[in-house]
Amino acid sequence: MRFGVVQFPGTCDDRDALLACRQAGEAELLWHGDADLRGVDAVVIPGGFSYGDYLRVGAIARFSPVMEAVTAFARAGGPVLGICNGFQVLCEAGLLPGALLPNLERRFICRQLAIEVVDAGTPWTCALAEGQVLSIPAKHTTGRWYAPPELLGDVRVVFRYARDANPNGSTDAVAGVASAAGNVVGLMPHPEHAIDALRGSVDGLGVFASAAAVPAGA
Amino acid sequence: MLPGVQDAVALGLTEAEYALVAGKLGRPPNQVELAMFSLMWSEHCSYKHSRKLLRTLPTEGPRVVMGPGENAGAVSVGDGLVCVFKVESHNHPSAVEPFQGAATGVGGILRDIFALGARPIAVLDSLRFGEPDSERSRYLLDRAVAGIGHYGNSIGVPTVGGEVYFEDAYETNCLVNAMAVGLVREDAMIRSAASGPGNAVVLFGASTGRDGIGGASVLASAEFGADDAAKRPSVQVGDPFEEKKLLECSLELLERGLLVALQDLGAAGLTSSASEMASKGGVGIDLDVARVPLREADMEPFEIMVSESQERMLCVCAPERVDDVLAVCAKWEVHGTAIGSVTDTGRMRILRGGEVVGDLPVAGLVDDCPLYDLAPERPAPGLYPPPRAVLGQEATPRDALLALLASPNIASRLPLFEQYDWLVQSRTVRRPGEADAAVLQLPGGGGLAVSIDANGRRVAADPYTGTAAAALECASNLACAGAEPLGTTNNLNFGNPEKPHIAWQLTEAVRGLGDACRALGAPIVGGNVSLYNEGLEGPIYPTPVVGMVGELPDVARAGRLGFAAEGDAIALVGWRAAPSLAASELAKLRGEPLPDGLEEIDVAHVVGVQAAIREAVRAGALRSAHDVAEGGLLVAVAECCLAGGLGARLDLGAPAAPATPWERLFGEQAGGFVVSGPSAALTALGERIPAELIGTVGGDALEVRLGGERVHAGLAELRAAHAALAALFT
Amino acid sequence: MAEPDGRACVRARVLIRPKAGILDPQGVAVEQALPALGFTGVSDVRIGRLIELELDDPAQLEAMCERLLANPLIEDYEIVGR
Amino acid sequence: MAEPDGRACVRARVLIRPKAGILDPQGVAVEQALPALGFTGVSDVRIGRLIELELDDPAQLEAMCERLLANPLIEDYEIVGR
Ligand SMILES: Nc1ncnc2c1ncn2[C@@H]1O[C@H](COP(=O)(O)OP(=O)(O)O)[C@@H](O)[C@H]1O
Ligand SMILES: [Mg+2]
Repeated sequence: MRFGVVQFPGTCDDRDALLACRQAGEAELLWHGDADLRGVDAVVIPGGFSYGDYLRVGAIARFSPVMEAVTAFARAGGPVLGICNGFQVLCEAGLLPGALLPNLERRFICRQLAIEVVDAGTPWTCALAEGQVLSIPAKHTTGRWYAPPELLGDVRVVFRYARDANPNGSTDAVAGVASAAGNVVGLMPHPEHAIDALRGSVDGLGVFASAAAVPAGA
Repeated sequence: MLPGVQDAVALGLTEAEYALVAGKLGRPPNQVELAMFSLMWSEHCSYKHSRKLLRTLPTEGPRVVMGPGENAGAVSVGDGLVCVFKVESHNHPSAVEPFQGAATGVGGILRDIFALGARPIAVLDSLRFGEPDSERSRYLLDRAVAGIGHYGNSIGVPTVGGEVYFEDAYETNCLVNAMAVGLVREDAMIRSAASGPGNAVVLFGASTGRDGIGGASVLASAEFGADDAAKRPSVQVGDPFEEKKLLECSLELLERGLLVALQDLGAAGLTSSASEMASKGGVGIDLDVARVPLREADMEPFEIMVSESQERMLCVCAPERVDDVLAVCAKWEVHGTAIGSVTDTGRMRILRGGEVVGDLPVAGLVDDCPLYDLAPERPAPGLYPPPRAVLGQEATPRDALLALLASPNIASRLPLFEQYDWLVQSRTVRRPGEADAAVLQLPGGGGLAVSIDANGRRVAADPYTGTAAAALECASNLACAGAEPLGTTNNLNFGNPEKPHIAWQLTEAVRGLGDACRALGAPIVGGNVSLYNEGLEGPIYPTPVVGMVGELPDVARAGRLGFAAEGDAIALVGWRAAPSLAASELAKLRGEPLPDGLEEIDVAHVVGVQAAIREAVRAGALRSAHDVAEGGLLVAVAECCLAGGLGARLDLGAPAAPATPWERLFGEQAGGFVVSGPSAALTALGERIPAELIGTVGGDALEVRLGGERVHAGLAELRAAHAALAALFT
Repeated sequence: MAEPDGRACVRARVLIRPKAGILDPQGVAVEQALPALGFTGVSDVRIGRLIELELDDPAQLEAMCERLLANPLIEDYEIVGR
Repeated sequence: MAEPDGRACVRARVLIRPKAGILDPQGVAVEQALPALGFTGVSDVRIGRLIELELDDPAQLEAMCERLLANPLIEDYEIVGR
């Protein structure tokens, strides 16, 4: 299993994502200016502040050459995971439904949270159990997931904040969603920061192990 | 037209200094030269009132890789790795525009770290505001914290620790200090000394605008008063995205071996960075301001030379490497421009195209500013008005406990730290609130512990002892995490040193800092000085902020402060005598005036206690360790309860005369610790250092007996009191 | 305004605001802060973005707004001349 | 527009932009990114804020801008009717 971790100018959690992917397989960085995914089996778009998030979170990064390749890869069924800023980029790119709005508290929050697995049918959750509660940190200013009411019914929710844990006012406590086909998943909390008991939690490992458990090309 | 002596005075030079400048040039300086001299000879750049004192500090030790003099200090952490760290202030810019002031403070200290080739791995902040019942203080707090978070979070460096105090003495002059820590392989470090005549000087990063023109001399050397509107600089706006690219670009330039020297642009911009590079290398530099990319087209050469636009770096490389350097810049979408070259003239020559607009001797500019002796004089007591009483004489110990936990200087810092990303880069083993020091994982399985501290009220009461106490407290924090100090950085935030009583505070503080660091074996490898911190009501509390870095061999055994297991024994260790209420947090809540002098600390004893605690933590013998600080024993125990989510039952016997119950419960003194664990382990600790078994972990309340006194408070009550700062951020 | 090479160059202004029905916590916060400063009778505060730029081909602007400057799911935009 | 109680109620718009000479990191980043995204011929991008509100007493607006809506150290504001 070979993961590719996308690096934009302003990406911050790229090395962290590499570390996490390497718990489950091999991993390498993919440069934003390269339209070539170098044959990786799965793509992770990590957290950070691509292009400073200056225009609107994820808005600029989604036009980069690598995103053209990611889009084609996703349309062909390849597993793509967007974490935090990566989630925002995938929403902007139209690969995931909805958009991320500023937290209701209008502040950056960095907090260890409980999130519940709602859909174990995606390549990023298939090694987890529905109803399982994970302890995973979240850190963001713009994490309030929103979709217009008329779209909401069709959205595949993958993760929800556990009761009282919604840090940002996200609609229906949604923490992560998938594309209709399920292969593209985005979430605000950071599973790559929950991979070592020394640093607080190992509950994020299952996300990367899930992708590794899917046979390549499936 | 040539500027005259009155222009020099307006720029902050004295008439005598102006005459010296003219002497060095052999003619009166022109505008560019005067602007450059006035900045380089400002307090901020020349340390003219503090340099002599700083020379008394201990700076050497077996682990020191780089002492003061470079952009940051460095100590070896084993395996060929070096930890680079420094603290710096951005007080005056933060008082003007707290969000941008604090943000650019973080940006500035981070550049000092990667200027040495180190990847920044942590930020800590040290903040001082007026009491939070002042609307302005709340505004400054809210915006400064947001600014620190904005910069640190966006650039991907975790903010893992810090401290904040609220005192009236900071009402009109807040303090915003930031410390940064970096990591680099020793053989990959780079210095700032320019060398090799003919080599190219390349400026890269943001374009140059009229930011902070005159800032270094006018801002840093003028007392901050009601007429600040007239002195208003053009505010520097931080751009963490640009700095993130600059950081990655700088590190890649080094990794590829393209650079001879690297230097950040901080205060005094191109003037100080270029001339200091030249001075360190014993060379000259020619710079062409016409090649500097400008944000505003019509800038004068002198403006370009003194601009403090953020997010810029200067490097020296071989002429045949310029294209490679610019290619790396292009990859990171950073603007790079060759703007000059290294010469063997020993002079800084400023050109605009073909025209020489300034020509000055590097040595005169950088090294020859006159240094001044201080005229210290111990002030009469009563320099600072007593704090406002908020706790009446009728208060019970229980009232006092809850009031102390809710006191802004003690209440939980979570509402601040939640706004900081403390986990990016995957090294954070002890996050804020989990242990007394933050702990970061090193590649070999060891760890780095970092702490920053200073209680200005104690320093105001006794600059020597208060400053020594700050250094000792940093080391105590490290000990609780299981770490041994390796090196120290400091930021001396003081008032106007030309006033004898401020000179005395500064002199005494530096003496206390030096003595404590010598005893700790934690040499001072860098720091910063921020003087003239005075508001309308007088000087700030003298505030020497101390930052310390330590190491622990096994990060898996890093200590925690929270009680961990029902039934564990609790011991109070370290103290040989009863603690005192003098200058304590309780005394402050009671509105008591500051005492004139504090009881002397037996530093050697405290250092021995720290060693015993450290070894016990490293051996895994303790389940928690926490140093007793503001609020004394009872507050320390309550903090252990809250951090661990467990109650405690204490039986403190009867207060030993002459100590009163109040001193026993809330007195403060350096070198005291609350530890928990199996009682055998605590008894064993007691064979080395004073230790007193005082109770047991368990239940959902803190229950205390002390002679006839009883204190009972449920965890929920304690937690509610401790959450007092949350209300400041709504 | 004409550029040296003769191309027209237009300064344009785009106003971007949160779509109706989307909660704007910043607007709410401003609205709540006003009374304490003595400003009463203010309601329905909405905070958006102002983008000003110069461009060679004003015909591009609409597409830029649709594709980049605004996210149609959550934002409305308005192009204002100058 | 008239409120039910008969008071006039005005919708106003405030444009807030970084002062001339002050760094506008957002504008710079967007401008630099545009060509790579296929948007050419764009320059001098400045990004500010748009505040829209309803208020009883439009005479208050100026003071509101000075004290709360804009940061006079780094921003200019412009009140636009509608
Ligand atoms: N209080 C202090 N203690 C020890 N060293 C200090 C202190 N203040 C300044 N220094 C040292 O003096 C040198 C110049 O500091 P500074 O001008 O702040 O550097 P920079 O411009 O790189 O920020 C640095 O090496 C710094 O570490
Ligand atoms: Mg420096």
